[in-house]
Amino acid sequence: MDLLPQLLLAGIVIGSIYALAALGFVLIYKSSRVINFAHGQIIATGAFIAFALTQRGLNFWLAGLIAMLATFLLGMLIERVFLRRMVGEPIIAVIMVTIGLSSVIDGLIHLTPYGAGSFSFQTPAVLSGQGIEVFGTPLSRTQIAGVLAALGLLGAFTYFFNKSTLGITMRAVADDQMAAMSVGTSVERVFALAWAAAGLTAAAAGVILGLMSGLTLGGLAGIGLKVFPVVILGGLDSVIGAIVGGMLIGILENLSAGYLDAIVPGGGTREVFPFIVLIAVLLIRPYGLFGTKEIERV
Amino acid sequence: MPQLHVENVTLTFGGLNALTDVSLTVPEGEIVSIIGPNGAGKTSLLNCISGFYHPTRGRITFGEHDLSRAAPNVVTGYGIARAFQNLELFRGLSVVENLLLARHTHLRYSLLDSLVFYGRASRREAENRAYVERIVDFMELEPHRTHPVGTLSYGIQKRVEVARALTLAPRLLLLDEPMAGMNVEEKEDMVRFILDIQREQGITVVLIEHDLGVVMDISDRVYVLDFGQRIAGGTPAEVGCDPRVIEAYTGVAAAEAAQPQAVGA
Amino acid sequence: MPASRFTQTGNYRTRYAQDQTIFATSAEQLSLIVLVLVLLALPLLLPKTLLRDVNLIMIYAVAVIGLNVTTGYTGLINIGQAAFMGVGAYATALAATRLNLPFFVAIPLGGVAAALIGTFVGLPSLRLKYLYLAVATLAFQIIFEWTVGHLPLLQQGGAISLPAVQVFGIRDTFLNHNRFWYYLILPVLVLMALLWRNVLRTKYGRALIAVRDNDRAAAAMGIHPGVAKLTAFLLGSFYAGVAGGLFAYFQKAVVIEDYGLHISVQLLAMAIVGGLGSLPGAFLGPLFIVALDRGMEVLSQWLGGQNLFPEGVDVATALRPLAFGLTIVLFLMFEPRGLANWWRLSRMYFKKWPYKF
Amino acid sequence: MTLATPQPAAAPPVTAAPNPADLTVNNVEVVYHDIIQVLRGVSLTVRAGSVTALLGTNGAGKTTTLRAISGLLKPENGKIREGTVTFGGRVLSALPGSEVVKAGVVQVPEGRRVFKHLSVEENLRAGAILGRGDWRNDLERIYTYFPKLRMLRSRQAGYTSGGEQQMLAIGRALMAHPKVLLLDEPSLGLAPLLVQEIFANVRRINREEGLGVLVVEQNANVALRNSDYGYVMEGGRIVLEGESAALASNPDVKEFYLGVTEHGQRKSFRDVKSYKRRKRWM
Amino acid sequence: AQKTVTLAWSGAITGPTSDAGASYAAGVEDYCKYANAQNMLPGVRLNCVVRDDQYNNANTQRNFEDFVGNLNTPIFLSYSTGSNLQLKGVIEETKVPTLPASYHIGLIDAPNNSYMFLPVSSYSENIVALLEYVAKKDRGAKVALVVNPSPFGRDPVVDARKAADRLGLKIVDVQEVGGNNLDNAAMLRRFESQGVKYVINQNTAGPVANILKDAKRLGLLGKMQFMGAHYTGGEDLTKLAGDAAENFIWATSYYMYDEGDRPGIQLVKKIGAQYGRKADTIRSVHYTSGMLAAAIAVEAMKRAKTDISAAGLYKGLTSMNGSRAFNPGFTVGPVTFSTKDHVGAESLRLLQADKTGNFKAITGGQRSQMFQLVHPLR
Ligand SMILES: Nc1ncnc2c1ncn2[C@@H]1O[C@H](COP(=O)(O)OP(=O)(O)OP(=O)(O)O)[C@@H](O)[C@H]1O
Ligand SMILES: Nc1ncnc2c1ncn2[C@@H]1O[C@H](COP(=O)(O)OP(=O)(O)OP(=O)(O)O)[C@@H](O)[C@H]1O
Ligand SMILES: CC(C)C[C@H](N)C(=O)O
Ligand SMILES: [Mg+2]
Ligand SMILES: [Mg+2]
Repeated sequence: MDLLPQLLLAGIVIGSIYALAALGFVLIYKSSRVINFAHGQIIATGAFIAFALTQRGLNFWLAGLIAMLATFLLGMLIERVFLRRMVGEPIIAVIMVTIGLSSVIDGLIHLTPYGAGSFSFQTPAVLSGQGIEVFGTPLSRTQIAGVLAALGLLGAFTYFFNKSTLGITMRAVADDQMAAMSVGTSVERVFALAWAAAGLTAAAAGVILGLMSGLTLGGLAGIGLKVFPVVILGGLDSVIGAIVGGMLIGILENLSAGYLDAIVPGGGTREVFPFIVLIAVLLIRPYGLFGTKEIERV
Repeated sequence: MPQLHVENVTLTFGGLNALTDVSLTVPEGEIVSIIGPNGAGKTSLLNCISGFYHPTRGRITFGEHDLSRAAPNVVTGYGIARAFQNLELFRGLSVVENLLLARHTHLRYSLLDSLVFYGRASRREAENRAYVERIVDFMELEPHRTHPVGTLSYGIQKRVEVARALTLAPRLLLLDEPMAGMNVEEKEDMVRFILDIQREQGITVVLIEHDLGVVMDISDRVYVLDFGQRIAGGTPAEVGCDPRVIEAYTGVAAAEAAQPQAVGA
Repeated sequence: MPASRFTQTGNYRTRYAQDQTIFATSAEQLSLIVLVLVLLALPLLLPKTLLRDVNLIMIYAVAVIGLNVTTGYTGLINIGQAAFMGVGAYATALAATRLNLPFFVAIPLGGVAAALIGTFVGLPSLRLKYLYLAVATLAFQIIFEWTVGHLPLLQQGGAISLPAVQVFGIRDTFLNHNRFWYYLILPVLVLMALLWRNVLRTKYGRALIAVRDNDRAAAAMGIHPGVAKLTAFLLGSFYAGVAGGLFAYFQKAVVIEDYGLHISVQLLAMAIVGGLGSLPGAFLGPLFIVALDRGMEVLSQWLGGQNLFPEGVDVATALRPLAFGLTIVLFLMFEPRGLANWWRLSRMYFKKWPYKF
Repeated sequence: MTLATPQPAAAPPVTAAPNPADLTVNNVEVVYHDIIQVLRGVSLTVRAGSVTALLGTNGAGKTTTLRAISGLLKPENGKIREGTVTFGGRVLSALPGSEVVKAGVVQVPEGRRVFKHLSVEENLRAGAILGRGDWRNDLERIYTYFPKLRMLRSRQAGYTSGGEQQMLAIGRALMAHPKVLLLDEPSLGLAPLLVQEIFANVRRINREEGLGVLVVEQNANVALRNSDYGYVMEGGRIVLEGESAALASNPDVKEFYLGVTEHGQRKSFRDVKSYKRRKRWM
Repeated sequence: AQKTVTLAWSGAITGPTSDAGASYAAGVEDYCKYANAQNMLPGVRLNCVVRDDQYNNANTQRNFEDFVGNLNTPIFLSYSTGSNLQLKGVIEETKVPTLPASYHIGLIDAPNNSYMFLPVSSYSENIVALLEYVAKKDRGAKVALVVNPSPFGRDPVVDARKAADRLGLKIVDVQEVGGNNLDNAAMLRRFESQGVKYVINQNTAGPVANILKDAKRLGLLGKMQFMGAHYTGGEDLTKLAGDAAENFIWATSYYMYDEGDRPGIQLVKKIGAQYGRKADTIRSVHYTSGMLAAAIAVEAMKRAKTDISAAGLYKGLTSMNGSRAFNPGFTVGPVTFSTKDHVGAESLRLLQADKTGNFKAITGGQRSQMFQLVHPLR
């Protein structure tokens, strides 16, 4: 069996999860230039809410939906309570607030029975059946569902940002908050919306991740960091970039695991190889593959 | 003698020609103005001279230095200073700190001196400070000395721009619309500064300005750009009557524009 | 003749050199002397575990000054400062164990090694900006950890023990460890802080700030932005390297976990909470974060012992990250310019003292 | 007309029974960072459907006045400490910026501030966030005022020229269907022809849509020619006001804002021999 | 008058590996309290301290200094590989016997190894025992090692290679897989193409679970046998991997929760219930491990009698052999220590997960013969 197509396929599967996780990052960055280091924790929150609901006997899909709604509200709440005051403050202070928030959410999850230990979803019947085989690689239904959900959400947001007035306004806010206010945009509301939408996608990512690799706080929250190279590679403010960046990182990881690890003693090259490629790409395209170039005219 | 020569400069941005085959000369000690409609390429030309853009074709020289490929900090080292059109100040720093920064190339001591500080670095810094305060006095910025530049009004910020360029002690000063956003009285002040700079310190000045009154009054020579091309050049009187200039730029003859207009509803 | 030797109010400065002084009035000089005395006596006053925290704070302060150089003053976000510390620590360990160099050579050597690598890592800053640069430092952090894990020379991240140090016939033992190192770390910290303070008063320091605020304008001032950024990386990682060397000796062995990403994040938290781009902030930040952590530990221990909460709700465990995060968040929400701003305000107050306005 | 203090009585249209459709600024004081006082009791009126000019030296507080009206002080750490702004029977001074826009007052900021990374058309659409009317029709409306923008519709706004950006900024503000437009130095950095064109357009929109305009200007010449009423500001106070034509013939305005001598001659900049003591009204 | 003696543990209750650490801490704490309640040490009241170091070595050192320097703890219950490696020198200097939760063989290797005692068999011994099992079933088989990217994970590689050589097995690949690897298809496919039949893991449960799930999806579970050392298996694994854990073979010295007939497990259940622990915590093998460490410490104190000091406990510990071996019943064999022998319960069993995720013993308790050859101690 040929290794290459399998590696590519596996890369795409995992990459679309990265992309979905990255989407929330991009949403927030696109409207407020804030890097949200608590994103992984919001993903975990979404996953655990869904899990807790299924534990109480709720249907998996319903639980997922409620979890998305909950993180939607959570995102809004975070913006409202913590970030609204930070408008206009140095961006690095705002970023640090999100790092603080990640700690807070960690603590809150520790107040529930899910802080320590590991759990896994009862896979719903539709997803547990026989998967399909592509290029001789079996893909589970969970994986297929993950890819589809990721692409669907990503597509919807691409359309939103390019075609709807609200989407355009969100980009405008990122460009120049004061000017956006001058035409009547409620910057606060835009931020709240961005955070809420990010929360929603986070829960989706969390549930899919939970299905695929189980639920531990560390594992789910850790994805927040993984997503950083993805968005940088794709370009921080680009939804398309998140997709392409996610896929590329996924593929690079798999290629290095498939080929490089065989050569490098000890292996584990997947941890570093994507970063090396990433730096190389950035040196040629300093704003990532699809990121908007800062307009600098003197 | 350092003269600025711009020879057949063309500048393209992905298909769009910002400058096409522009040539001009700035003799030492003169005030040379560049005028032209918005988007004509005036700022782009300054960018080429000061190293922020590099001409796609053509050559720019200043005395024996070739500027065509030089980086901005190198150009500054040759004695060319610039005040920006869209305010490129260090917004978080005070007026004095902004000016101190302009002395960078004039301060000669090593990183090691700097770590030790006492001795050479300390002496140089004190002298430096005295120099900067003289400029503050000259440009009448005393009331704003310690204010963060970002909080100053637009007009004052423009003045700080000019002051900072002057602090570089250049041989050639490039001023990009230094009088934008000023009323007549303030423009008169700025004109005084420019004339003093030129006459007393012998600094050559290149001025971009939309107020034709000012341009016609104080320039030794005027060049006109339109759509990236030089359409006229010469003494103010010659240029002011050039029909192409009138059509492209003022809509009325410059000589007329220089006259007060009948004011009324 | 000054109007008063103890307050600034009413004293006019007649020479620009006077503006360069750090400690202007007798009151400030006096408080400096008192401070020095207190600092020298501190190990005799503090219980041992607290002294250990003080040492830790001081080592982190050295690293945080360095982080402030790159991130605070030059605006180059650096999420790999712990890795630079690690470079210093490993270089120091190798120098001490393989080359048998004494600590006062090995530690600066660690600084130099980190500075070299730091400058190399800084190279992308010539092209990358802002968060895109941040990822280069993150990449370095990850590559560093990976590389150490693959190098037998470095025990693949396992422990490299450092030899016990001896100064003036006094040996570093378990019992005097914290005092011993206190008197070594303190002068290093003071020296490093002074050096940076000096740089800040001169063109090299200003150039960094200029590049942060507006690198195009900086270029127009004749500053080479690239050189300035690399200088920042060089200095910043030198400080990290020295901190790493100190940390290696202080911890007695170099282990990779001490230089992981979470430490980089913690250093960043210290720098920001202290106040980016401020020297007092570089002391206050580590002090605050370490003290907070200790406070939370005590509190969660206490709460854990109270059996106040139902089984399954692990309050003691939750409390630490919760309170830690919340404090940082609230702090930044209400004082985004960091602790240094409080410091500045109180100094201003004393400058004008006894007048209010 | 004499100087020294504003003379309300001298301007009958303003003192006439206040029209609720007027925008009135009433004795407003503004401080930045809680300590820097910039406006020291500013009162002015923008009559419905008229163009009003606000002149003044650098740092006088013109921009601050506009911010106080449009609710954009907060992002700059500024506060209205005293006084009110009312429009259409509503007190604007307590509202956040977005509500002020809803009430029908829109500011075109100093230095244009277009959304650099958005296309020209996207800039206009961002102006339609309040959803008044169909944005498609509004686009057409703007394009008829500024045909140049139609040509540039897909160009990134950051790469358009100064004049184009100014048109765009005005067009963007018009997308919100304002009743009063606040313009901050629209002529800034524009070539003479364009200044004429912009003002002609402002006049036209003012006429066709009955739009009230408050324009801050340094180019007093153009401003007074294209306005109905004018104010002069110094050091955070209104020091002079009157019908535009009358203002233009005021000797001080002539000297300091229009640059003409007593004899109606434009004096040459080259002849400004010594520094002038700036005229103060305070 | 009662004497108060501090029994102190420092480990990760939060932070990395806290899933294991939290249960371990609970085990230590509960046993300590139980010892007080039972008055196991007449005239002595134990001051039970479990302190979170968040898997941060600087914190561990600080805790150590506090425990030993201020609280006069006579024995140190510790946790992670890294912190113990770092502390070896200080432990040697202070002569405080130490019982880590990390069963890293390097801890009891020279130098500075006089006071380190592993409560149970080392990771390396676990792995070698697994190799012996493979060799017995399938001589000449190809084996891959998958280890955690840390000293903890890399520790057994050298011994495993030596053992494989002697056992006639081929280690065709050694790979590092950490916690944030979400997809192992590439690695598994490569193993497949290399003809690997056995995959032996030295890791924590999370990464192993991910590997198992990928293997199941790729249909490799029947073709490859997955196995692992102490920290790979147990409840954690089945919880994470679900049915993909089926047939996983696990090497450990501990008894399982299901083996209710064992006195040690009965004690675990009793104490767990007494102190109101969650079912999950009690089921966890780490809870048992924590108890074992505390039990050994208490036993050493008992044997030290009036001399409850580091030196006394060292004597107490090293007296645990022969007829005086200590057998609290948590492990398959008794805990034996001497000045030469620093591994407590050396005996271990291999267990295999059934359909429901319960691990059932497939061997009896035994030592690995080969391990003593490839890694002679002292
Ligand atoms: N970095 C750039 N990328 C793309 N186009 C550019 C860039 N810089 C300038 N341009 C284009 O070049 C042309 C000339 O611009 P420039 O700023 O030189 O005009 P100008 O004469 O200074 O106008 P103004 O009087 O409005 O300042 C414009 O069409 C502008 O959009
Ligand atoms: N954000 C701010 N913080 C502090 N002071 C400010 C701030 N904005 C403006 N000021 C101060 O308020 C005063 C008035 O500024 P304003 O911008 O309103 O002047 P202006 O009349 O618009 O001047 P210009 O014609 O130069 O634009 C100035 O002294 C300025 O320094
Ligand atoms: C839970 C542990 C003690 C194992 C751990 N991963 C270690 O550092 O060795
Ligand atoms: Mg220009
Ligand atoms: Mg203004």
